[in-house]
Amino acid sequence: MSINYIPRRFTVVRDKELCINCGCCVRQCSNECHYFADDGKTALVNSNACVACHRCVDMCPTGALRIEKYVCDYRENANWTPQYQQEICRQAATGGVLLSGMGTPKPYPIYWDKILLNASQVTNPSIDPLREPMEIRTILGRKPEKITVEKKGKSTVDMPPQVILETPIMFSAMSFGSISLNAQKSLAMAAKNLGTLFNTGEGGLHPDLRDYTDCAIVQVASGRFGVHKDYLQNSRFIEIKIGQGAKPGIGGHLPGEKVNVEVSNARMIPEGSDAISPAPHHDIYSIEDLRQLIWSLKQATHNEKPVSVKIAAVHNVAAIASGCARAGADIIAIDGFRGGTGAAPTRIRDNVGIPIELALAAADQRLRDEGIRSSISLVAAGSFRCSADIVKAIALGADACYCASAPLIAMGCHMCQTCNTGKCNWGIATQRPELVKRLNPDIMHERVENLINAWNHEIKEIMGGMGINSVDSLRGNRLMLRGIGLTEKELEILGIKHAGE
Amino acid sequence: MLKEGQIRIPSGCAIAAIIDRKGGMINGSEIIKSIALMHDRSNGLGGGFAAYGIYPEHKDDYAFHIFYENSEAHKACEDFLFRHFNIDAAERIPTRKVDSIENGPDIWRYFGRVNRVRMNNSRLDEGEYVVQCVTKVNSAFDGAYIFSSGKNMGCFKAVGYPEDVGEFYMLDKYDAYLWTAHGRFPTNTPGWWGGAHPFNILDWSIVHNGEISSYDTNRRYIEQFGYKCTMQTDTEVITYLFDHLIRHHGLPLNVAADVLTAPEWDEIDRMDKGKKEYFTNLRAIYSGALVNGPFSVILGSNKGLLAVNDRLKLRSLTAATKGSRAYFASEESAIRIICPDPEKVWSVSGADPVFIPLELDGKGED
Amino acid sequence: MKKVYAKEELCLNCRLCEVYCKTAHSQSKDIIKANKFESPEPVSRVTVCGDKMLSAAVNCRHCDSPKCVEACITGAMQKDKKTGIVWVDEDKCIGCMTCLAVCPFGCIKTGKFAVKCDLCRTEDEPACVKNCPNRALVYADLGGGE
Amino acid sequence: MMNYVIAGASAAGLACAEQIRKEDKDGRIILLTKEEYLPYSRPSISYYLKGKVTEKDMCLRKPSYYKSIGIEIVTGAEVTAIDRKKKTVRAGRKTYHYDKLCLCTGSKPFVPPMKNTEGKENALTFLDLASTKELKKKANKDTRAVVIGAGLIGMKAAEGLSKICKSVDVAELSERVLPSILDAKSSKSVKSYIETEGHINFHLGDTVTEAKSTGNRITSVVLKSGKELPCDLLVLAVGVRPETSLAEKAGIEVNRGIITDPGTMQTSDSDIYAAGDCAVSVDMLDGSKKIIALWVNAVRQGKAAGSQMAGGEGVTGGTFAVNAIDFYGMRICTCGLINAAGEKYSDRVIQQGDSYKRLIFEENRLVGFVLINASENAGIYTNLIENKTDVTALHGDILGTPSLMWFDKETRKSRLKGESA
Repeated sequence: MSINYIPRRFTVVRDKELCINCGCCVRQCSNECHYFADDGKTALVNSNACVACHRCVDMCPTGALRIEKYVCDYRENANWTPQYQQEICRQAATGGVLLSGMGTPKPYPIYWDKILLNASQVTNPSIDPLREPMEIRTILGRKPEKITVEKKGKSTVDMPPQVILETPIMFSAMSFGSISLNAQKSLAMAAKNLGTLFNTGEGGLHPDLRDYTDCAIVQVASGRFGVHKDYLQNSRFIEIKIGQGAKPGIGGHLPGEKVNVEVSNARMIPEGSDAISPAPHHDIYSIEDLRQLIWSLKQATHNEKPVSVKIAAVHNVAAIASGCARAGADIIAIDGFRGGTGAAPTRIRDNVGIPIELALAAADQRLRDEGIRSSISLVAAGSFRCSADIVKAIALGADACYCASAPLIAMGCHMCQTCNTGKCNWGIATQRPELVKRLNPDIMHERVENLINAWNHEIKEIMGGMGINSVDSLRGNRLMLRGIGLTEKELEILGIKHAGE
Repeated sequence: MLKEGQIRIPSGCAIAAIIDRKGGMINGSEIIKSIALMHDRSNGLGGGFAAYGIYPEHKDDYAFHIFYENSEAHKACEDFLFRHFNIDAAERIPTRKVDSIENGPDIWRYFGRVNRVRMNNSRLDEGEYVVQCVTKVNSAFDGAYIFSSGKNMGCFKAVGYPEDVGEFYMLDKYDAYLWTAHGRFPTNTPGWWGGAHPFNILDWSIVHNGEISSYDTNRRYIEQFGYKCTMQTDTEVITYLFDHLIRHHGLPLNVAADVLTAPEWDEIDRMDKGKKEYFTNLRAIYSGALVNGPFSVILGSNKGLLAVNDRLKLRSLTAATKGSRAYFASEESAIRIICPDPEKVWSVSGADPVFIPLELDGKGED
Repeated sequence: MKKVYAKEELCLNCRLCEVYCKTAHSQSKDIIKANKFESPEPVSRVTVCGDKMLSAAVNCRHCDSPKCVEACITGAMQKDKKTGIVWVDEDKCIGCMTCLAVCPFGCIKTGKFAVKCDLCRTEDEPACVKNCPNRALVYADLGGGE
Repeated sequence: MMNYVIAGASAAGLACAEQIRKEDKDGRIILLTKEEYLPYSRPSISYYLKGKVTEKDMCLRKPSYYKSIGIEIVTGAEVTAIDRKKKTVRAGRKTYHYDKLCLCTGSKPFVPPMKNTEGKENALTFLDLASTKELKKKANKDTRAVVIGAGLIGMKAAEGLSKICKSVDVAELSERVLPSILDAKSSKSVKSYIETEGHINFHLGDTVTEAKSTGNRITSVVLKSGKELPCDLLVLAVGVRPETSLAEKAGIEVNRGIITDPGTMQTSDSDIYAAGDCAVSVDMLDGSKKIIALWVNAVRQGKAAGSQMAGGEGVTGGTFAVNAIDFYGMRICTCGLINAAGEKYSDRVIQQGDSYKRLIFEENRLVGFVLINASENAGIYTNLIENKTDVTALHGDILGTPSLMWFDKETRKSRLKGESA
């Protein structure tokens, strides 16, 4: 056996006084941290493979298990931190690109936490959302510049296809393959009941989700997996995925072992073959190519489906967003760099892109400066942790927000960041049948719905406090925001004042 | 201390209006009496009036009312005005001394028509040309402020209680077929005359009571289309919204009112197909123009008078009619003091704007 | 009647149903005491059979014409006429286990007496259903058993 | 209104009466028992002997039960004659008219010829509560008991007595204990276990030929081998025979037991049925006609007879032997053709520690099993036997613990639903 060079990360502690040796942990840990002694009865622990997913902790009926950080000090060095040393060791052993799952854990500024919200006092009444209607219905799609009417009450305008959401929260793209069918189905069921949409990612649409096409956003990504006429037709809108916040400029790679029969059918690729999404779309080398693809997709769907373009938040995101709008995108989704992923090269995830707050503020302002903001919809993505984040994003200018990590957490994800291993103990980021069945869509859609309903309530509460009873009046209402501890430049980009001003 | 345009100042208010839809003339003393009754709704930091039909002899000319804070501004502004318009008459607006009103600017008015050569060169239509000239003066000429720019109408405003402002401008000498009035209760003391209401652009004038919570949404919406909200007041943004919807999008006044106070989705969902589609489209296209928060607005124009209340009816606004006259005021008493026996009195509801069109037989209309 | 039904496609093989059944049928009703200290050791009436790939929690079907009742030589095994519950009168049971030998589902366990699911003798959900983390057990009336 | 008369009130008789009531709400049901007790669990007598159950707990139903469902039960009423013409039975001094009659007379002890045992006060049988009470009364800690017969009854008597008496000797003519339910191999281990746990002395391949007595009391017995055992209590438990004398007298067809239709339990007289240990059964596993003296068999036959008598269509299912019994904590569970011999039969055995499992197959299906301390989920084996399931189609090791997961998805689904297994 060779030297490991990297200490383990966690220690699983079993409280012998509480443990009843029921063996639940043994049967639940896909990393095989728990096992029985030779007597077949006494549960033992080997912490080496522990990823702190908490499956055993949460399942243990007596609370006998605890996961601790394994503390193993290195000589202090602010530059050569243990993490870099360990990553070097890992690469020295494998010669490979480091891969990680979920969004970046690095302590980059989170502007949501540096923005404060306003509320009404005296001069303007706050509104009680329990007594007054509080509207969060959101309509996405390209809008004509103006309405034309025959007379009051009779519209004659030719409206392009619109998407009506009962909440400004949608579920972001997570493909079947990167997540399990049960996970995707839970999101689809929740979306249907909530009046919002889920996103197939680039994994195609599994036949089991046929009942949910009304609330499906179907993605057309660089690999074109699963794309065919019915797929496009069976959707609420189509999304061209140019980039992803967690890995701008990088394609995707679903390893062959995750491509089982079901995944292979949905993606229309041979079973067991690697599903590789190229970094660029090989038919989009310029903005005019994007325009052609947008028009092709609209043609293919008889102009019945809005087309969204999803881009990663990169440095000149505002100009790119404007370009997309002018190329015919009805909806522009911007994915900030804290966004999640099933697997991304660690270096890319942790270093490329910009935060969604700045990207959103810049893009919204740019589109307004060009006078085209009201004709298209802007969707923000990239790590919304709570309803206040959503409210802030809408006030910065978003029409709607894409959430992925939060619903995953509602379904059991513990951010152990090992989605790439395919051994997700919560049945989310895995295709192993014995793990997938752990995620019961009948339970999980309820949990996801509860989460979004809770957020909806909170959004309404916050709006009510502001004296606003329609999310329309929150959108782009940056006067409702104040920065705290931000520099002049940051405030300028965000287009908000400092608290106290 | 920052004045309007440098800071957003919320305020409470009293508003009142009288219209004779047949074009019958009403003396200024009436509207003063009405607004004066609501003395306690203002705090002496702003009052004003708009009057329609007061300049019949100049009815085809733009009437510019301008505050000058100094002679440099006066000169620069006049130069600009004379270059862009063919000005027929220029005079100080007559005022009388009122104790409570002091430190006022020099107040002038001009009558004239657009300079067609310049206008054609600018490739703007006439309305847009005038608006841009006014915006230019107000944003670029420090110390000069055009506060009235319509035809056959004029705004009169100052820092003070409205009844004192009326006295100051000698409004008992004016007769108009449409009056609006405003008494202001700002929550700080900018002491700037330009900040008083009504707010006017072309012949649209607005008096407004309330504080709209959708201000920045509305501002950022309207600013996409070339407007610049220099005053940072609700009244300004509402005026621009109306101007944009009516002038640029060609919407009837009552459709524009629907945009600002669109019904709730609950209500829309219950409507028949045609109406549902109308309001859904309206809300989808004009989500940025939906006005939220408490407000009551009276929009005056040469087309008539529109009274709008917020969707939740958070601000009071009472309407009454008698004969060819219609009365509006924040409080019913302010109507009854000048019209003790109205035929009909009602509270303007959020969902149902009131529009009183003028039927002037071509008398006041372009 | 309402019975406990197992869904094998959702069973995680965690066997918490067994733990909670055991606890519910213990003297102390305390999970630690019941599973560690009690003597005689309580017996779970539900058994998860299978492995991680395929498993299901099996317990008494409370049959319409229960073979165990037929075979009981003492009249201890009875089907309650009102509730439909098949239960063991422990005073009568002599522990011969003939019932076990005829139960086609494998739902009777050996204890001091014949031990089997009594649906926790509650109107409420039985402990196994209540504590199943994946709703692989449902307590429902799908007809039959009265 | 129909008149139903049932002679005998143990498993078959009671099941018959209850089934009639289920299908005929109004008919008059008369249940006659020669015993002085309301129906009780006959097999429990050994547990009563060793003090595990009380007399009260042996009752199959509460005393008020019979009235509540309208069964007229008469104790101490042995049916002595049937008048098939008049359709009456005679019990004691009373005559009962029947429209349908069911004979559930059970069995009687078989007492082999022995010298000097008849009428001795300390020579007892062990079959019903009365005899058990007698036995219990006579046994004490100084008693040296001798049991004749190592079948189920004899062994249970021996077990019970071993907890009371000073010593227990068991004499059995056969070479092994429990010959009817155990194969040769397992009976050996069972014997040694019982010897150790119960301190019982076995005399296999031997039997009592003669008793010596003082007055009316036996003092010792002499075995065929010549051995002489001191004896304070002699238990005659060699076996039982069907009680058919009543049927025979009435001219109903009898061959060892009462001959019936194996489905409907109808005898040669179409208004007379027979059920339980007195009737001949057909073993579904090999087609042989025999007495299968089993509780469950009696219940099923009683139900079928009851249903037919009430005009219903209930019939017995297939019949085969299932036995579960324990000795000193050792659990024995056997079923089917445990002593099958012949080319078409094969077996598989697994023995681990004190557990023993032997499965007997006929070609690809299970026809019998012997489980000692390995009875977990035994019913699934029983079910395989009953359904004649092709065991080669099962997933999993048939010698392992029987599991639902052995079956295909469809079967699993229907089993989990509780559909007929």
